[in-house]
Amino acid sequence: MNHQLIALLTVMAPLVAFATVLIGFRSKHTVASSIVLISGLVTLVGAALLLFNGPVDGTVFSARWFVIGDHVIEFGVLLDGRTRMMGAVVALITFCIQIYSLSYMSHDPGRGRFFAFLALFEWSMLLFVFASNLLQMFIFWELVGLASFLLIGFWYEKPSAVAAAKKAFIMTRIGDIGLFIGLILLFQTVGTLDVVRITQIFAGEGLPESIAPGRIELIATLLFIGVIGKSAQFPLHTWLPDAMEGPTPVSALLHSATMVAAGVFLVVRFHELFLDAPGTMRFVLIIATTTALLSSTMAMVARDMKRVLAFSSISQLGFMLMGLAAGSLFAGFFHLTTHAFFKALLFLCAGSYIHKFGTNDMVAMGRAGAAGKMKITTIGLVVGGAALAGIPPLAGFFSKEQIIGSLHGPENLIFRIGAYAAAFLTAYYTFRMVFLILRPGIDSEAIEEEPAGSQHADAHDEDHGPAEPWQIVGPIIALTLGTLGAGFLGNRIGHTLLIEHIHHPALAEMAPAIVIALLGVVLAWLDFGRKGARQVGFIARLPAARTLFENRWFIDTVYKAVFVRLAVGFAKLMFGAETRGFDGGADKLGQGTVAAGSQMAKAHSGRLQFYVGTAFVLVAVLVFYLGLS
Amino acid sequence: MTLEAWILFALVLFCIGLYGVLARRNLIAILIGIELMLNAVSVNILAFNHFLAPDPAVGQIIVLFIIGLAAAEAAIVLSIVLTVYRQRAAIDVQDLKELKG
Amino acid sequence: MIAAGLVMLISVAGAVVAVSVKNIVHAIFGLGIALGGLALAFLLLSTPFVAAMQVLIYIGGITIAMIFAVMLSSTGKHEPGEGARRRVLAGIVSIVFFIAMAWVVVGSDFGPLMELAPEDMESAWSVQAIGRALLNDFNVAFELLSVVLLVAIVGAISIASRHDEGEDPAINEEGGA
Amino acid sequence: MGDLTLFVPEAVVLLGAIVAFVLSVIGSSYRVNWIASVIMAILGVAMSIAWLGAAGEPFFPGIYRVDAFSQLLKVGITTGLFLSVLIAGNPGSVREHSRIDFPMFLFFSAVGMMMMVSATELITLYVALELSAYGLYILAALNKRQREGSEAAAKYVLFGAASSAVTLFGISLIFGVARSTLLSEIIATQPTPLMVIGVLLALSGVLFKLAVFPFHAWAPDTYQGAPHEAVTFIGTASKVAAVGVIARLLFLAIPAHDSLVNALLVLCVASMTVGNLAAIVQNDIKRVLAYSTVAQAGYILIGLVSFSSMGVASAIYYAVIYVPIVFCAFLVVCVLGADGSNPTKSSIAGLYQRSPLLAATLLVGMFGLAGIPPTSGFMGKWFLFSAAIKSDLLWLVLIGAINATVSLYYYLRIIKEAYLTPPADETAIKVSPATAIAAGLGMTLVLVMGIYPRLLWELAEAAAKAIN
Repeated sequence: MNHQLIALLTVMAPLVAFATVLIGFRSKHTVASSIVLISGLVTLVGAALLLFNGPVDGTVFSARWFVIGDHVIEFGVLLDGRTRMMGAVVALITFCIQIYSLSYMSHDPGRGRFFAFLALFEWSMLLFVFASNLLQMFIFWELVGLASFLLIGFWYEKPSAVAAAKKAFIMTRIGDIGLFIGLILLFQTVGTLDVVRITQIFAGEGLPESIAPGRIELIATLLFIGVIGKSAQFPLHTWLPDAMEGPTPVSALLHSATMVAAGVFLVVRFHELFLDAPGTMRFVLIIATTTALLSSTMAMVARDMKRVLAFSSISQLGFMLMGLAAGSLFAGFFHLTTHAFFKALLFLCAGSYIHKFGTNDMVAMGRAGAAGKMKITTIGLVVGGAALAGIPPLAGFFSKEQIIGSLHGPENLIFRIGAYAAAFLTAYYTFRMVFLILRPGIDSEAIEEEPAGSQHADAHDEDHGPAEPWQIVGPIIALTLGTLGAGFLGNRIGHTLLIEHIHHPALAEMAPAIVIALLGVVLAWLDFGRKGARQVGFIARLPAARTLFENRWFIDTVYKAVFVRLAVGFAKLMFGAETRGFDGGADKLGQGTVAAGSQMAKAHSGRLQFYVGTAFVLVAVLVFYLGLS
Repeated sequence: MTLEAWILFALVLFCIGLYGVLARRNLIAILIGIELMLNAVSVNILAFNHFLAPDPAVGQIIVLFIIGLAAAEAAIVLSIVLTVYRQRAAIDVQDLKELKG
Repeated sequence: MIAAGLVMLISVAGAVVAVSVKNIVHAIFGLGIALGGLALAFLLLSTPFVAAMQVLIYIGGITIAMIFAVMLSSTGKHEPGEGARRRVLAGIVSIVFFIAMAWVVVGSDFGPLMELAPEDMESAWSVQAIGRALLNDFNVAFELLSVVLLVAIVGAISIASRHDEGEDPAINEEGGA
Repeated sequence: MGDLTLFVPEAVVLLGAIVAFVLSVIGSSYRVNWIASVIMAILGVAMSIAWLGAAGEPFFPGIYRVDAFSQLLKVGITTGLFLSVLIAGNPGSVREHSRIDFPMFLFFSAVGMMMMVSATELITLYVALELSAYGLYILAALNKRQREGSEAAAKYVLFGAASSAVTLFGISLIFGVARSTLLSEIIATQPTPLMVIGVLLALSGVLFKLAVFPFHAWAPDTYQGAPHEAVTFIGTASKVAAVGVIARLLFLAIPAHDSLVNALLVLCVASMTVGNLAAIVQNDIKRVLAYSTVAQAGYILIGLVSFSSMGVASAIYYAVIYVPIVFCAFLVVCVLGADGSNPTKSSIAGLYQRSPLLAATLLVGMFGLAGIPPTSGFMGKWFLFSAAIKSDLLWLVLIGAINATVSLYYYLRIIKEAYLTPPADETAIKVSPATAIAAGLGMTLVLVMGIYPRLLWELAEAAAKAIN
């Protein structure tokens, strides 16, 4: 088979499955899930063939999409090291999660729809990854957002799920403004949207001389704003923890290989461009380090297992961007790959526990005896946790080591320290999670009250049948093996990315990171793990810090306050007369506006003439303006 | 009389009409204002025509069209006024405030 | 000169009456006076045919239609008066608009345009010239105007028609409540 | 006289009006009238498409031009007409005893619009504009709920008459300076300040039709009070025609005058912002759509004020794709409001359970308006914003994009109601075959033009070249 055909089958199989299921088999659940699974398998095999039968570089399939001025915009599938690697990861993780969902969603009345959305999600992500053109990338970037909106809001009976879905969609769209403008600007600057061309141009050949100073910085910054939204970086990170409202397989997918990975992949994709914008890279580094630290602290106090994992995702995404911003494509991309494995693994384990015990609360899981009942899941949890904490020789260790290694030099000292600090916190909160679940303390004070976050242990997630059916165990085992092995694939990945020299740090260089990770684990053991531990983190003894962390640094609160003020002020200013009868919905934003509006409504009766008069005054003003100039 | 004088005269008429549109509550009175505005335009065009135009027929034709359109418009407005009256037993523009968000 | 001044005075006076008196019939009279004054103005601007049309269609048609409408919609009560606030606001808007436009008109120089003005073209002013133009350059607009008039008449009938058959009394009652 | 066959598309639509008129006069049943109208409207669309490549002047030179520009817009107008006629087949919010007249006014108004975009002489243009406007005024008055209908029509007609008086005043100034009503001769005249102001005033009447701030205030009330079927037509076809006329008028004065562009920039920004923010707090779906129209008019102005060939092309493209997008939204309004009432957010709740087809149509419409790929609304915005950036209006694009995000808020809320809120009344909604076809057609058009923008974009580029 030639590559063209394989590539086409790989990217289009999920779409076919999505369309077939949605049109014909929405309510025939078994057929629907089978179709989606088959498509997932086709994609997986195709992606693997593409990965191992390389190197094929360049656009293998392209169609003329439309012409704008003199520029031809093409729609195509681009194969190169980055897309083949990423595509394979996406296909593998998605397939695991599809199998897992067979059991996890087996009693959900809407699972036909669920599988259709999964296929849509995979398709969007694949075409985003394989896009040969920036506009195509953007469209599928948006579709990824749309699909995740549908999946997060899948349990629409839950108001919190709906609110979370909307928040995710709108927050990421804020970032998309930047990306959208950035890509139009890029188009105007270099005159092409072709990914290969752009990469070539910024890799050193043929950058037009006449570019205004700072233009590339501006473009890179705008693109990065899109990444901030998509990859949940500070200050737009607040949607990701809420996105936990969706079914757990969705979280697993969202946090590992799709959605949030899209943002990082965009930087990977245009790394050459970013390298040409050193100012922006500095900015990226600052944002990424801030995010990594900030969200680690939030993870230290969360009780909801999925939330801990969500905060850790934000933090790990920060790590990836740090590596990329420090200039190392390999470090960032390597971590993206390994993280996909262990984060998907951790989420699947979390889902497995939630499914069994009907709660998201780690303490409650521990007390219910999670450790004893579910052997394989527990092994998965420990392996995944160790990988996340950066314990050698697991996947996370090597990639994190690469990132820290890329932050060399005195100018990066502060970021290096930040990375070490974040790594320490990561190890701590990860093993806090592990110990809380595996070694429930008898006199654990942590069970004072149920934190708000764990209330919605999904009504759907109840104890059905055997705790570990094959559909759940299979993917967990697969991903555990992946997590064990992925760390050693560094050379292979580097080779695929066409990177000649990979720096293999010596033991002395690795020592600080190992020590720090172990320190984190030890501290977690002291606080939570050892026999007779009170299971109260050291943070809990610092009330100020605890409040700060538990309220997520009050960022959400500030947003709410600021936006309500703005909206009310604006409504008072302009739309008093026109705002009545608004039901407010879930937002305070509306309520303030209504209050202001109904006050003003009385002032403007006989509005026809009021508006005609206003129009005439404004026309007169324009006439003055035109007459003056 | 100069061209400026005629144009200013037309402008005065236009603004008197505008005042009528903005100030009056009776719908028919508002229509009167609109008719005055249209007539002001006619004056303007004929003045330009008289002083400047190379083909004087054109200006006259524009005015004839305006008169015709004004008649048609008046027919529609008046019929709408009648339906308003039937529904509300008044043709006061201040009664027209039921449509709102 | 004097004639023109007088004509302008009549028109403006009529217009002022039309927009200010409370009684709507008197206002229509005011409009009639203003329109008559304008017909005279059109004569002064050497367009007798348009002046005749003005008298026929405007004074003879539109104002009469208005009077009919007033009679059909008479509430028998006193006309609603306008509050001072309305008048002041309306006055301000009108004056602002007037100043803006007058400023532009006074500021522009018509001299160059005047120089281009043609010599006397008596024939072009004739009714024949109008007829010719209507059948040449303006024939599309002319045909279209007849369509407009048709639409307006049919539309006016359609809008104003009642349904005496009582097809859906429920809606009528609700609407007419 | 030129080649009269160039006039065929308009003639077909005019014939449709006459057929509807005759059928209404002889008192045939509404069903017959409607079927005849649908057939004539299909013919109108077919003829417009068949005459897409036509170019020339069917009448005396300089009066009326048929070219790529006018023909593309005519396709948009006839499509709007066809869809509006199609949806008028169900018992809707038009009052019973005037229903028989309803298609006639749609057709007459459409004739006016089609002639508007071809007219190259100010008086012809103005008369055509008034023909289309009068048709719309009448349509707006025919609501079943006469109290609301008459109020809507009164506001619409009075606001419209005042702005058309301003337009005429502008035309008189243009005529005075250029001493001709032929656009070709006006363009050749050196624009003086008086003429630029004339163009500004003349534009105001068309900006009124497009519902651009500050000429937008009629839109919410008229949308709310007029029959749904009439608003469907007002919201689709008339926008296309207005965009065409604005593009033509702008070319009269802009080359020499930046300040007119600046003035329009202000209106553009104000339209987007006012429309979107006001739409957030509306409860009546038709009012939401009215304010969203104001915002969309702002987006379209982005293309026009970019004042490049690409800008005009993008505005035309947007105007044409806008027809099926808005139609998708109004189709749902028409079906839900079949008893004459206006759908609100609560009556739209749970639409998905009651009729998946309608919910899907609504979804496509809302995503189109919000500009989410793969709908054509996204491609439209992409073209508009690209054009603006090409003209160095980065800040304008930024404002536009922020506005697009704000608008997402209320579009998503409608979707949320339709899909995620349980319905108060669970009875399934019966969708007539004609409506189902209309829904399918609308959705197909939105998606196809989004996924495959090439054909329409090439036509739009040709149109923009033709007007230059």
